[in-house]
Amino acid sequence: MRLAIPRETHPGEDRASVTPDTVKKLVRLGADVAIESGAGKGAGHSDDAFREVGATIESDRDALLGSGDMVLRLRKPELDEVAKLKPGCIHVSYLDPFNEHDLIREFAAREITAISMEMIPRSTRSQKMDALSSQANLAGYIAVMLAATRLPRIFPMMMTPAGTLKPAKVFIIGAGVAGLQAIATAKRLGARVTAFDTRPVVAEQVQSLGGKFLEIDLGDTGQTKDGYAQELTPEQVEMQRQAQKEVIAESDVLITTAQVFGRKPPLLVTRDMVEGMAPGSVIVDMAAETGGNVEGSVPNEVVEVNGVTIIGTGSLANLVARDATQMYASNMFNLVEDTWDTEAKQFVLDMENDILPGCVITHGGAVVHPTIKNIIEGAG
Amino acid sequence: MRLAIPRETHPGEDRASVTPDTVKKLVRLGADVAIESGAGKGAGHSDDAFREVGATIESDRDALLGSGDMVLRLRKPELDEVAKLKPGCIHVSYLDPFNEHDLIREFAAREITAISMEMIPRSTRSQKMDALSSQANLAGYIAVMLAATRLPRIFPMMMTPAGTLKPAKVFIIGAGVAGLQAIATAKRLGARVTAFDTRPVVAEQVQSLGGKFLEIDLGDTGQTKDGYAQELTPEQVEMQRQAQKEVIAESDVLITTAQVFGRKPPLLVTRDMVEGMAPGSVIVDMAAETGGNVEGSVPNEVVEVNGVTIIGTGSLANLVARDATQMYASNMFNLVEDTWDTEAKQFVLDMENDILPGCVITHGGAVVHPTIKNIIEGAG
Amino acid sequence: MDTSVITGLGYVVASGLFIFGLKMLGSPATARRGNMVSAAGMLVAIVVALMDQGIVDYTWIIGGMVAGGLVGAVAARAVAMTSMPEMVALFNGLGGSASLLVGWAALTPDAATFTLVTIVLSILIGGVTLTGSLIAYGKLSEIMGSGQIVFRGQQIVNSLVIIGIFSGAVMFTMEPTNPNWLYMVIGLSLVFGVMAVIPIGGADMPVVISLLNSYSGLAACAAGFAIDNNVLIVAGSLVGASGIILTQIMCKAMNRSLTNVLFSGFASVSNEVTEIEGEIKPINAEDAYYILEAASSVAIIPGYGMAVAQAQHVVKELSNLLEANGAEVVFGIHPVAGRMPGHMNVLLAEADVPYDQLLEMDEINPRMDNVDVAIVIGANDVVNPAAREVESSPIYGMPVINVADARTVFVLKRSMASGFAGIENPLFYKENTRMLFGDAKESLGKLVTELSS
Amino acid sequence: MDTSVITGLGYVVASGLFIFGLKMLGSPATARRGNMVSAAGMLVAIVVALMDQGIVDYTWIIGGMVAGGLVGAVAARAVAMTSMPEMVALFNGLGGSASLLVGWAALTPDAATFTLVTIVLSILIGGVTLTGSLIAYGKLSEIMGSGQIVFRGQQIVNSLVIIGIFSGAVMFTMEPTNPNWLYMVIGLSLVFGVMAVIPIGGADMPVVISLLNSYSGLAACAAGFAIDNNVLIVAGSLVGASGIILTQIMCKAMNRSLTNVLFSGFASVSNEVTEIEGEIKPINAEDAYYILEAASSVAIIPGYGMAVAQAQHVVKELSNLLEANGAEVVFGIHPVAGRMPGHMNVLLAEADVPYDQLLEMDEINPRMDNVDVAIVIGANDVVNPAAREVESSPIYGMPVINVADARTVFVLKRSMASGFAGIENPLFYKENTRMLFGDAKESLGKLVTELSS
Amino acid sequence: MNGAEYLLFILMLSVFLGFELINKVPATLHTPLMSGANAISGITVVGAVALAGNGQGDLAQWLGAGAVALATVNVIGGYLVTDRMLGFFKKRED
Amino acid sequence: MNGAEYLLFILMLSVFLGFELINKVPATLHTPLMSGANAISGITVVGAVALAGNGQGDLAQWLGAGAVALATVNVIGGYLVTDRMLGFFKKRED
Ligand SMILES: NC(=O)c1ccc[n+]([C@@H]2O[C@H](COP(=O)([O-])OP(=O)(O)OC[C@H]3O[C@@H](n4cnc5c(N)ncnc54)[C@H](OP(=O)(O)O)[C@@H]3O)[C@@H](O)[C@H]2O)c1
Ligand SMILES: NC(=O)c1ccc[n+]([C@@H]2O[C@H](COP(=O)([O-])OP(=O)(O)OC[C@H]3O[C@@H](n4cnc5c(N)ncnc54)[C@H](OP(=O)(O)O)[C@@H]3O)[C@@H](O)[C@H]2O)c1
Ligand SMILES: NC(=O)c1ccc[n+]([C@@H]2O[C@H](COP(=O)([O-])OP(=O)(O)OC[C@H]3O[C@@H](n4cnc5c(N)ncnc54)[C@H](O)[C@@H]3O)[C@@H](O)[C@H]2O)c1
Ligand SMILES: NC(=O)c1ccc[n+]([C@@H]2O[C@H](COP(=O)([O-])OP(=O)(O)OC[C@H]3O[C@@H](n4cnc5c(N)ncnc54)[C@H](O)[C@@H]3O)[C@@H](O)[C@H]2O)c1
Repeated sequence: MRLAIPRETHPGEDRASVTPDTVKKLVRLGADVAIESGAGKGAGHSDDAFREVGATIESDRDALLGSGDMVLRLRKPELDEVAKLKPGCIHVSYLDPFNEHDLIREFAAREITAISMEMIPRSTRSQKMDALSSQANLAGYIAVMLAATRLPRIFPMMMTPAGTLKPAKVFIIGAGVAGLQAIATAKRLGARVTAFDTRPVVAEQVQSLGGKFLEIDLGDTGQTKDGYAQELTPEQVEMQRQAQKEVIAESDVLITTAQVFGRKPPLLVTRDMVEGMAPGSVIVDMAAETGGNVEGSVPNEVVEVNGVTIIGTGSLANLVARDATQMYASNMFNLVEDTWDTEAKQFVLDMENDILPGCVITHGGAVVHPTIKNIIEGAG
Repeated sequence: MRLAIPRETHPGEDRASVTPDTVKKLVRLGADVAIESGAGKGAGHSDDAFREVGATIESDRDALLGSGDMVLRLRKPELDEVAKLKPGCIHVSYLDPFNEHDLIREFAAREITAISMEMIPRSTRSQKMDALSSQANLAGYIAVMLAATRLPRIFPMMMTPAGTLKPAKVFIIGAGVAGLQAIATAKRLGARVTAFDTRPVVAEQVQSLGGKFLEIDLGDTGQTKDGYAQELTPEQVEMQRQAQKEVIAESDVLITTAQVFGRKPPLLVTRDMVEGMAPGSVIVDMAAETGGNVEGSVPNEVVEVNGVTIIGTGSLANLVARDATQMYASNMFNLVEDTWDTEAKQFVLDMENDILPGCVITHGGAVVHPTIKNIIEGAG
Repeated sequence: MDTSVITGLGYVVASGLFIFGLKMLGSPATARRGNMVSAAGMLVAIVVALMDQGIVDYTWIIGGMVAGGLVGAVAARAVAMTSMPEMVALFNGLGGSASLLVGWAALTPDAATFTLVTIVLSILIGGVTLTGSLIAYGKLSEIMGSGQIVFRGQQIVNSLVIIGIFSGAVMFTMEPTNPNWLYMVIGLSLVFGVMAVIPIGGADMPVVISLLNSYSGLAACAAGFAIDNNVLIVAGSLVGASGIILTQIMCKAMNRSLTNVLFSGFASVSNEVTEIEGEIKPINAEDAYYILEAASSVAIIPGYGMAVAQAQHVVKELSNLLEANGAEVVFGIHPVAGRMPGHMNVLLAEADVPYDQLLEMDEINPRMDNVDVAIVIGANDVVNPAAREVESSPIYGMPVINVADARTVFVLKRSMASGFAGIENPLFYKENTRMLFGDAKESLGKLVTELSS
Repeated sequence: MDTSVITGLGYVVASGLFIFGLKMLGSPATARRGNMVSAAGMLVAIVVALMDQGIVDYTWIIGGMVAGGLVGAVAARAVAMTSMPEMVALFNGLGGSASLLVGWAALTPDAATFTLVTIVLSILIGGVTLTGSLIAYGKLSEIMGSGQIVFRGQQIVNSLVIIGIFSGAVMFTMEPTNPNWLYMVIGLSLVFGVMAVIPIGGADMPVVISLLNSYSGLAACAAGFAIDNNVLIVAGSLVGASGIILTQIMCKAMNRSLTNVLFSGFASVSNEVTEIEGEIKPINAEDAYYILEAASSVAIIPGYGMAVAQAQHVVKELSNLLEANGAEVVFGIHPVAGRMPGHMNVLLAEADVPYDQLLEMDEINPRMDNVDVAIVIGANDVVNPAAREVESSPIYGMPVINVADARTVFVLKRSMASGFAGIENPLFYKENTRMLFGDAKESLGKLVTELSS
Repeated sequence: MNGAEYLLFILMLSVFLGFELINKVPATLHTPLMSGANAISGITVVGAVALAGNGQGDLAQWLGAGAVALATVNVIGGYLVTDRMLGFFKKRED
Repeated sequence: MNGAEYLLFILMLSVFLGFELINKVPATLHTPLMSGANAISGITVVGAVALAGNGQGDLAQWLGAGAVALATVNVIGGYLVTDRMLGFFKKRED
């Protein structure tokens, strides 16, 4: 079975979907791995490094795409690239299936089996392939670094001959994977950390990292079976805003990570709340790319509102591309290996399995994932 | 006695030499404090905040400079500004007296008493006024933040479902005030930290922060009575380079802080050593402004050599301007208060004191500091 | 001062030395000197005894002592280090037989009932000690097979022996002049010693020896009552009491109850007790301490519960103490332990656990066989053997840390509640698992206290 | 069974209950029940005693018991919490007097010498206990001044009294029928009790009461020998032994030696001992433990040495244990402690010391007066009082943490070496400073072990 | 061996035991412990009872009766005071 | 009170004391402790000596002589073996 790994073409993207380490393991499984020249460059892996572990390097991208029985990549493909894929092949990448309806339809039309990395279920067993988690984790760390670099103060407390510097106050909204890592990192640096999340189970998790949990009574909230948050009612969002207002005003750093799976993230920090912060404070809006938790945040840009710096993040994990690549590549490998048939040297699309049915979007010419199917058909 | 505080005019300088807090205390001592409008802006203090605690705000800079019996500032003045000062007044700021001979001569010529903050002795009692320490301390912290943000990896170890990320290796050359804080900060973030310094007493200090000390036998090194390092012989520098080569090649982050008081810092990391590092590695050269420990570093700029990022720092403490201002302002206040006569409401230039003789450069029309006098006279 | 006062004082001194000696034996630093102090006590006691005015003829005494001393010294010197336990068993048996003989010799026609009772006791206990110790010796030195010897009807035989001993003893106190009752008691005691020890397996012999040691103390004590000698009573009851406690401690260290040790042999033949598989076995900190204390290789497996309890610092402390106690300690970090990637890393780094001590799952699993104690601290899903064993489990196929391969597993959690995945954990029901219930920080705190005192 | 057997067994049971009771009194969780167990033992002993066949007339017994019981109950209920110590002293004196009376009553014309000796002892110890306790009561309840009462020639008077007691006692044993010797011993014992306690200051009274309590036990023990009663001996010697040890412990907690407590009064009048000012007083971990254990407010002052020893984790642990023991613990951070700004902050944050517990120098100095123990951990320059006291010192005028204002100061360092500034530190020579030499981590480890066991 | 020597034995054992029991008691319990031990020292009442009840109206009986009264004060008062102290102690703990 | 009761007292005290002494001994010392206690149980030799020396040539003397020999083996052997064990132990510690 031939695995094709094209170079990521998205501007600024440094990550890749393989490392020499994982390619070596794939080759050991019996796969025939072809990699586009330069695919590993951004993450610090040369073509030679891949060649050494048994991959073939291909410089003709179209030929590569057309030859792979299975294509492993990170970003979703351009719409026109789908046509270049070998019909019937398996294509694994982020897909954003809730929004990219055309792309999904195209996959179905070309009879390509599209696996969406966003849709990997959140079960204990599937964690090893869960790229959302692995990347969010790194993003949480780097978000704190960005904030620390921008803040005109230091995070830790210091009692020095020139007076005592108080520890910075960091407030984190949304304590999922990224939020928890942000809490841990800010704590490590010595900040006083407070966090909030709508899912009640999170309080304990925040405390387990030494953070303080802000108690807000929003009435009925909760989480889905995959551990994602339920969307709040507009009243609840308003309640939350009011309750957070004071904490935000007192904070030096605010990091927002609130997401609702499959929907636009809630707008939790309004302009007046931003203005309520002291000049020099820093906000990192980790939901900026999909709509933003903070009013006025711009994805991939740093803006200043009333002396407050708002960092609207795009793909933060890309800032630590080497580690991010290592993790994403492991996720890929684990996915391939999980149902790999060593005798036949083939990936088996086992739809009885506990993971694949959740993340295979199109197969055999049709959209097979029920939720996505509903949405796309609903959207007409 | 009138204390005049002009705005810092150096481009990009956000720090100031007072905060509302220290002004309040100065006023309580009986001083008449005049501040140039906008002096606190970069550090987040408005004119109003100063007015509230009893200072007068002056918008005419020249009038302000001409009226102060004592001028407190951070950066050295432009040469032409010395003429605007009230003759016989006391001027406190960084002065770089080893290099700024014209400036010193001008001070002497105008009969101004110039106090150099660089020359505050390194005694236990004088630590509260020691601005070199207070600013270096913050610089050490922020240097690590810069490196962490630039490195395409994370600092801490993480054992995750997508594999284990090894902790980053950080090597710090020069474990003075800045170096030690850098060690502490990198350790906090979870990195493996190694450090080297020529002063033998430092080994214990490095270990006291959980870092590893690299043992290199350079023969006779040592330190001055003020705790500064002695300059190495060219042979010793070569020995040091060779011994560090391997550690540098293995490190993800290299931070250099080596300084020799009153001299150009030693060049410790040559171009081939930089090239020996893995692409993606980061170097922070904290000595860049005075000449650099690293070949190819450019002050205030980030350059890339062979995939290695070299951050040539200028005034790093400026990046955390608010805290840096708080500390510098405390240093100023402590200096003023130390020999303040509350009855006469005057600063007393007590040359019998254990601190002032070390840092007063010019007085009564002459260069009084022996070392500086020698240098300037020597330089003709 | 007449000799009787000297004798009395001498015995008091000797007893004091025994007490001191035992106390010193309890601490490694003083143990060896403690043994000498105790030996000095013995010397004092013997010298005082030799001054007894009732002694008119030293021949037999000296003969006996020289012979016994020589045998003892030679045996003690010659024995190989590895055979010391059986040598102790042998010595112990001889001590028991001495009590038997003394009790017997103390028999006078005009003895009071109380004295007769004590004579019977010293003979009975001495006899059981003698043969029991000999069997233990045989099993340990592999002169006889070390397996459990059981046969059908064993319990009936035993019951008969016990009834026989009891009636013989009663008859003897009533008719002390009829030697047959005495012989009957002696004989049956010897038989009973054999019967009691043969069904016990060789591995449990140290516990048996410790118990018999306690008996030989009691025998000496009984002999003391019989001949009205204080020093025998004090020394004998000290040995008796400390022996019993030591036996308990050893049982705990072996993770068995004393009844279980003594009667497991019967159980397997009578088939009356069916092994209830999958029973929860709670343990308290003190008992856990005894096991940990004896462990030379410990693996710590932290999970989300350690984070919730914020127990990282005390975990580190425990690991330091275990290392100070000579154990090798490693941490096994499962990749999904906790609630965020690297959760355990942050906390353990905070507590200063060196990176080298952290092993990934793949590194620790092959070593688990050699681990004496695996301490699972607030982990659940990541040590769930269902992932290997139960095909229907939602986590089937996920690699987990195989703690059950360790000799003993401690699980520290607050209840039987399930973890994140919400599934039952068969680990908690395994034969070698002990549940230490309570908040992890508190439980660990108790262990630390035990270990550091 | 005849009553004598019941009596014997009853006494054994009662003694056992006393032992259990005392053991339980040693742990906060069981103390109250322990007291009841001990009371139950007393009940058993009294009931058994009342069954004695020698008793022919219960009138006086019942009269005495009712009267005594009423007085005791009323006094115990009425006394204010704060006056309990003096009440204990009073009770103790009465117990001593009872032993005196029993010893006296046990006197029969045909008594053996041994009995006579024990009679004299019970009278002597009982008498000293009686008057000593009364004086202690008087001092504590402020019926008399609580100061040390000393006068010239006191030692001569004391010597005479002792010689008198001794000769009286000897004469008595030789001439038991002459009551004058007896009266002489009684009278002089009472005098001696007074003489022994008056020179001791009110603050040391708790130690004295504890000692007298031990004496009253010994008096009971002596009375037991006199009337040949085991339970008196066992209970009396238990009280005697535990009292002595308790006295030692209390002395340590007060940082005094027993001799110092008992004879310091004499010393000050005889002027023989001159106070050597500025002496280094080392202390070991165990003694430090006793002081810490009794402290209710502790300030920890870390310095560079804590960092060198990497002792931050064990410092945190110590602070936890002290808090668990009911003490309030704060950290005083001097701005230049360590070798870089914020050095202590990094380390203490790593060890999870909450920010609120860290006090700046200006916050902690005013509170230092109320601190029981200030623990200086590897700090030197930053606690150097020369900065306040010695004008010529290079650090004169620098604000330092005024640890010497605390009641007791422990300095943990390895040697007498100076710190960064290279100057001598007079703190180490202060009256209330104790040097705990050794690596800070190790020293703290020992303290933690002591505190957690 | 005579009675006195038995008694010596008992004394020695009791002293050892007393030592082992009291060896490590927390400071908070010092006072109640002292008070509790003091109550035990009222054991003299047991000896006094026999004397007070000898029915001979002699000096010994009078002395014995006095001893009974005094020792009873010690016993009853001692246990009650100890109990009160420990009661306070308990409350503080909660 | 008769002798037996004294002895009961002694027994009780010894048992308590034995308990307090052994209560917390580290596992490494279990075997030497057992062995050392075993040596003490050879104390029977003291009782046997009196019997073996009664000089009457009766059964008691014979039994006593046997008991002396056996108990002496226990005493001498026991102390020596214990000492050897502790010696090894010491060496391992270093
Ligand atoms: N690592 C990640 O990135 C991540 C993210 C999300 C989810 N997860 C999931 O989380 C799970 C992690 O497994 P795990 O074994 O670490 O944890 P777990 O399976 O959730 O079990 C934790 C156990 O700790 C016990 N516990 C909680 N608080 C305690 C306390 N104070 N003292 C003592 N015990 C306490 C609980 O039992 P009691 O209540 O009886 O005490 C619970 O059974 C996996 O299922 C994983 O998939 C992981
Ligand atoms: N904070 C800063 O930024 C900074 C920077 C540079 C210099 N300084 C100077 O450093 C000093 C700081 O004062 P300080 O009181 O913290 O420290 P210090 O005066 O230097 O004293 C530290 C003491 O710790 C003891 N010590 C060292 N290792 C130890 C160990 N392992 N265990 C126990 N004790 C140990 C040493 O005594 P033994 O050898 O007898 O054990 C020493 O006397 C000041 O003079 C300050 O001016 C501070
Ligand atoms: N089983 C597994 O192994 C596994 C793996 C990864 C994640 N998870 C679970 O999934 C959860 C969510 O993961 P995620 O980080 O990808 O979530 P996410 O990125 O979808 O959302 C981030 C966080 O924002 C929170 N949020 C949503 N609305 C909010 C609001 N109005 N205010 C504040 N917070 C709000 C969510 O609760 C979530 O914690 C994790 O916490 C974890 O428990 C489980
Ligand atoms: N007494 C006080 O209170 C006080 C206050 C501040 C600093 N100090 C002392 O002064 C020392 C120096 O302070 P600094 O940070 O301002 O020094 P610095 O900025 O002059 O130099 C930085 C470090 O570089 C080191 N260095 C010089 N040449 C080197 C080489 N070839 N290789 C490696 N390292 C080299 C120096 O030893 C020094 O540690 C401090 O460490 C401290 O001990 C004392």
